[in-house]
Amino acid sequence: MLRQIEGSRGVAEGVARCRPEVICAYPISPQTHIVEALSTLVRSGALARCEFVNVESEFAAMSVAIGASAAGARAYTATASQGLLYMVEALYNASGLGLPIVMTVANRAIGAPINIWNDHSDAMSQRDSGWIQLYAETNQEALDLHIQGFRIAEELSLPLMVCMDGFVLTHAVEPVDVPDVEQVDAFLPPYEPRQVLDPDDPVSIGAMVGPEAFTEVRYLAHDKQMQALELIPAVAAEFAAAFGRDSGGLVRSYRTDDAETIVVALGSVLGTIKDTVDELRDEGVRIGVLGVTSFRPFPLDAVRETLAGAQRVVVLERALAVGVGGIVSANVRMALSGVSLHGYTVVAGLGGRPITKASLHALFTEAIADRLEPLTFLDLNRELVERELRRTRQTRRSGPAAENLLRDLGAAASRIG
Amino acid sequence: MPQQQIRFYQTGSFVVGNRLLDPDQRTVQADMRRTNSLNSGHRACQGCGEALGARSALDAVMRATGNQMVAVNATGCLEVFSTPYPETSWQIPWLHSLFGNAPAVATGVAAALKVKGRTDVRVVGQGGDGGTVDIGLACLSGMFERNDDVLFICYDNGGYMNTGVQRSGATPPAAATTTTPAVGPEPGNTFGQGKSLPLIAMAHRIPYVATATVADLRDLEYKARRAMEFHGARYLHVLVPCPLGWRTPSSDTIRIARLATETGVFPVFEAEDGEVTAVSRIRHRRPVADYLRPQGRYAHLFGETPGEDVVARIQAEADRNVRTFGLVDTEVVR
Amino acid sequence: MSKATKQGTLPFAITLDVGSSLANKTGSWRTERPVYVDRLPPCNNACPAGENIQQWLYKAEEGGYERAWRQIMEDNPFPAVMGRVCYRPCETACNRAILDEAVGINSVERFVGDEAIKRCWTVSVDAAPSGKRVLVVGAGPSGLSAAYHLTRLGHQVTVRDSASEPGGMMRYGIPSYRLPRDVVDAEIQRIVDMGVQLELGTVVTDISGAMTDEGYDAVFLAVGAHIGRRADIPAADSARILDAVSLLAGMENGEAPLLGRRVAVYGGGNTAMDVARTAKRLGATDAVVVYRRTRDRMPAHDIEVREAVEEGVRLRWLSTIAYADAGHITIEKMRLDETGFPQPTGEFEDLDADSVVLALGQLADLALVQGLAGVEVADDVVQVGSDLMTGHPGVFAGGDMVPSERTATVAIGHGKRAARNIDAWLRGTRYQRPERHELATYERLNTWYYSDAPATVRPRLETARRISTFDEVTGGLDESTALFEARRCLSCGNCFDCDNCFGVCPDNAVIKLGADNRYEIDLDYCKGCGLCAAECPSGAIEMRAERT
Amino acid sequence: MFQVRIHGRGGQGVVTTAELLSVAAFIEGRHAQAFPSFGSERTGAPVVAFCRIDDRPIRVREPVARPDAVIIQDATLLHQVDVFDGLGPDGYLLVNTSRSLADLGLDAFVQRFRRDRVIPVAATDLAMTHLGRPLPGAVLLGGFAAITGQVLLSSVVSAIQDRFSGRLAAGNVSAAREAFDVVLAEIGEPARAQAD
Repeated sequence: MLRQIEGSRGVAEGVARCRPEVICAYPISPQTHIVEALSTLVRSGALARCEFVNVESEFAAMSVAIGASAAGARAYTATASQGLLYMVEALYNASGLGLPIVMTVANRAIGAPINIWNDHSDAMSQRDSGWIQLYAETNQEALDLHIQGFRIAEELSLPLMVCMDGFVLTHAVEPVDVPDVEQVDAFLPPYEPRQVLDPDDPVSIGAMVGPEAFTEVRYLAHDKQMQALELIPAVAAEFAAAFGRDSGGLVRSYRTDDAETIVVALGSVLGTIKDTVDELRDEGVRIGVLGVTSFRPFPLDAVRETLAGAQRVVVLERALAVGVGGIVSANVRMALSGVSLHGYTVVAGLGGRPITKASLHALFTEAIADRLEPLTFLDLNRELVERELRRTRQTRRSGPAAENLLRDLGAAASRIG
Repeated sequence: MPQQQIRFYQTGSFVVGNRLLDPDQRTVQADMRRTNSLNSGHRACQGCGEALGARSALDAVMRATGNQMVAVNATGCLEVFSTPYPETSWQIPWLHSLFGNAPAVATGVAAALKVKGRTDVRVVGQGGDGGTVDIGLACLSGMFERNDDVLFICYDNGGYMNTGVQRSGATPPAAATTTTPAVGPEPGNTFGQGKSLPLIAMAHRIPYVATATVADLRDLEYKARRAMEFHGARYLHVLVPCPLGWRTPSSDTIRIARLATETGVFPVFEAEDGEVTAVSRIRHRRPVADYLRPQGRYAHLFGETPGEDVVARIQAEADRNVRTFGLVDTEVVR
Repeated sequence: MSKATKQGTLPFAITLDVGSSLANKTGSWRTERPVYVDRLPPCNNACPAGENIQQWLYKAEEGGYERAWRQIMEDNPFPAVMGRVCYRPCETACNRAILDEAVGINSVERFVGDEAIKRCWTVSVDAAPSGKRVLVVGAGPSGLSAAYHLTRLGHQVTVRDSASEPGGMMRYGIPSYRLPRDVVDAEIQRIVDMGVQLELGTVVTDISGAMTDEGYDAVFLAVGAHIGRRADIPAADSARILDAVSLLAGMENGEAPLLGRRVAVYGGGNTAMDVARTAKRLGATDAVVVYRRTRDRMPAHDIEVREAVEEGVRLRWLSTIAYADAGHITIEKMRLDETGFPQPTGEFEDLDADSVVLALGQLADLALVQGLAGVEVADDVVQVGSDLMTGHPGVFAGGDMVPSERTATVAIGHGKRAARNIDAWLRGTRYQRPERHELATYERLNTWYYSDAPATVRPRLETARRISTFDEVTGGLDESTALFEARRCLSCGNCFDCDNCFGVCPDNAVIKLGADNRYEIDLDYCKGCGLCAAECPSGAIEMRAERT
Repeated sequence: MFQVRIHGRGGQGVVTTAELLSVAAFIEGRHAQAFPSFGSERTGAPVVAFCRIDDRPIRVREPVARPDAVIIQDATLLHQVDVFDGLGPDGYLLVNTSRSLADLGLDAFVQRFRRDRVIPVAATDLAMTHLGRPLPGAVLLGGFAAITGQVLLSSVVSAIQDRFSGRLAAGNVSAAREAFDVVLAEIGEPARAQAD
């Protein structure tokens, strides 16, 4: 049923229809509305046969999910930002043990300075954790990816995170088609664990593995993600057939067929980019956009296929690999090894800075004219950083940069954004 | 004339039972068909107290639950020596996740079993003192506070022995470890206020908290069995001497544990809903020096420049235990 | 190894199939191995009758009193008697005495012995008849013990005794308040019922004759020592002086001696105590034991002295009787010189005494060996070898008439020893004493595991009733107290299936064999930590270095 | 596409107002997107929420910088935040106040807008009358329906009933209705043909 609801609520409804048996909840913005909604769904009985555990930390949340999953239960949790980092050790453990936990990450920046707003620094930092990472463009897709996510995770015995932009999506009220329980039941079979803690058939899970077999174990983990490259599109196709919607898959391209310039991006910003692309197309510019849904596994072939024909690629990232620049770009370059084209990395929307059509319009125009720096920070307040840099050059103890900047910004800091 | 039911043994404190008891009164460890939850071939050191404590506790739990149990293990010696690929010594469904999260993982298992209607299957979490009183404390406290249906067992050997004997929050005052020289009156550990996890557990008002040692396996078994009679969060703190870290002969493991109780250094008791309900009285009270002297980790207290003052402080701690828990009827040190 | 279980193929390496570490034989870590040993318990070691005390206690503590009794009967046919009159060297040696109090072995033995009498348990003779005949001279504890064992060994035994009743000193030397006669009768009757020929009121004079004319293949002499040693005390004709042995024997024959109201007993042995206590029972208002040394040097056993004093017997140390007259005696005070020998002081004192009883020891009547070829007599006793054979082939001797401590228990021990040696001699071999185990010392025990359990005190007759009658002074244990007492045994040096080693092994490397078959070390996995040995309560496990 | 920006203070239901508006549009089968100014504003702090209404799916995710309408739930914000920022000369301005714009000293500011599109509504008063609680949001939407014609009053009403229940729903509905009438009276005739 099509409903006008908040993204978090939509995701909660979708997750509930997947019948998770154990949900671990710990509050952190902007994820909190999701577990709040799930809590009411459990209370109301809409989500029956589910243990809702209020844990004391994200580390515990993931740990509880690990235990539940190993005991054969379908486990779900949600987090963001610092919370994701706080559970990192457990993240690697869950994937190492091959436990198909599904987790929502309401993408948010990482401090210091503490910042509750959206970017992809949190999820990007876990790109090598062994988890499958799927990025949602809309709230509809966020919901759909959870349903597909459980299928994929459980078929491969791999944990999977659905990344959705914090606030931008989680707090946005827009139309979401919430599928019927029957539909989801037909699409998602009950969890059949590959291994389970069972007194009638005991096994030891989580052995210590030495040099003699560790490489093999890691290779097998990699191989699973390679299998995911096949499975993700297959599941997406099946989903489309069953639900009549295109969601998920590895990548999704928009007006790229004859495009000379192709923008690569992840998540909710794709919508704004598409509008901008349309504007530029109206001006006769041959530009398109490639949305990467599956960042892990990274679809090298699919990306190469789409980009190979273009003259230039602009990778727009909501994260920064400090000291080198792009994270997604590095992967895109890998996909393009041997292909010669202009490549630009644009770091945009850090810590919730809005990515506006106006800025994008200007940015792409620059790119098309190849006047862009290889690494560009969208809407960077040059004056501000110059001033700070000058300050630091002058006095050794120039005080905390963040506060200085705020002082310089003055009232602007309290402005909407 | 009270009938001496058990030959030889101090009533209630004999090790494992014997032919003179009715079979149903005999301990699990006396049973030829005992389950050996932790079987032979593990790689624990000679005379390992933890291996002994773990098998005894889990065998008792298996007996109490008709083998319907699952164990979750924190990282540490027990985990490393029991499950190096390609072999495991466990006979039970067993899961190792991380160093600091065993209680939470156990909660997860319990939640899964509950939702699946398998409440007949009981969950035991276990770890060393590092995984319990230090890095695992937050998860443990959360598990307690939610009163999840988990029995958590801490095998306390007073340090990070797996990594080569470093100081932990459970390392007793003046004990030497490889990291204490920097902090304590060289080379021993500092005197803090101590960190009694049993008391911390009791502060959570959980249904059952108990302490035990490998010097009295029957008592340990009893407490493991008793714990399984409760639902909700339960905690069992077991003193398990470590020949490596305590620098004692491998054959002294039990003797040293016994001395820990007979000196009052380690009070053995039970508590329900946060209140002490039973204590194991000291049979022949001994001065703490009798417990300290045989241990290499306290050697510096008995060298050319003996640390009488330090020993006196430790004695004072023991005396406090004796008073707090009423460990002896009469205040005479034999 | 990840193998297919019900769960399907397990994830490689991360997940393992249970119990697989059995493939890892940790026995290779071992530098020492535990070995189960048996050691000689101090009680067994100390028992003059050679009883396997620990073994019969082990049976008794399960409530298997008949099995316990049969165990005793292997070595000693007089449990009920011994349970009353033995001086308990076993309890003196008992390791438990160091822990709290010695195990009341004697009291349990008496309980078991009395049970046997009450339930009429008997001993069967299983050995095939040897066709050999043995003559035993003397129906005392030694002679009857020898007769009993020889019978069980298949020989035909005749016992001759000059007295009208059998039992020797058990009847004629020990007052009935210490050893009721029905007990003596019962245990002797049991021996007779086994086929022993008893010829009483028969004085044996010609040993070699008995062998040649009567065709005995061997003889065991055990005539005891029944002649009271005299000391010539200067005395007036009117002075009344008796000797202890005949006095006590007379009691048995129903002749109450005339002792008067004040009786002085001269001597410091058990007999002196017996006489003094008997005098009390015969109505003496004052019974004084006069002894020339101090109490600690008294040959009398402590309990005897204690009970005597309780009953009002007075003791005079460092005194000798210098002169005896009617109604009073003169005593000279003594002092001990540096060698501990009493020296006269020249100080005298008078003491009222209607009679003086001499209890200065006994002598054996050795008339029957006079002229018996090869038999050597020295210090008033017959000399024998370690096999108790005299210089005359086939003639053995034991009990009070040979050099040794003169107690019934020793005598019974001699009887057994003699029987074994006679049996060997009859069969033309030599009896080989079995190898003795190393002694189980207290240090080897891990006493933590033993209960704090003080000894059971046997009920005793209150003094008033004691001194007025000849009722038995010390009562027996009831079943529960006997069981308790038996269970106080520490089983020094021998495994008692306590399961300690089985339980404390961190490597499950102790195999329990079950059904009292003890244990065995699984050398595949034993790492040699030594916990089993350290925690064995009875010290029955020993660590031995692996061969390098 | 019609874009709305709503100003208010934390606790006044600004976000809810935006959501209700989007739901009203959704009920009419149109596409709508509502979202707050993402932040951690606490009760009393100035907050902003946005709503977009369109006949095509809305893909853009940027904040509304050039609103077609601005709703001010709390007049005290007028002198603290640049509430008119980006509002074009044809823009609508709905101010929650019981006083006149003159009294509010806004005349100078609102010169550049069309008089008939700048409407003060005593939403809080109405809320107090009908609801007994100072929640002007839903009420203002009644006025918004009247002045902009972007959504029908009936849609606003169902959005309210969809979100609230019982007294709260009833109160809000009647208050919204009254606000709708008040504004209609103010501007004379409905801005949009009432044929549909």
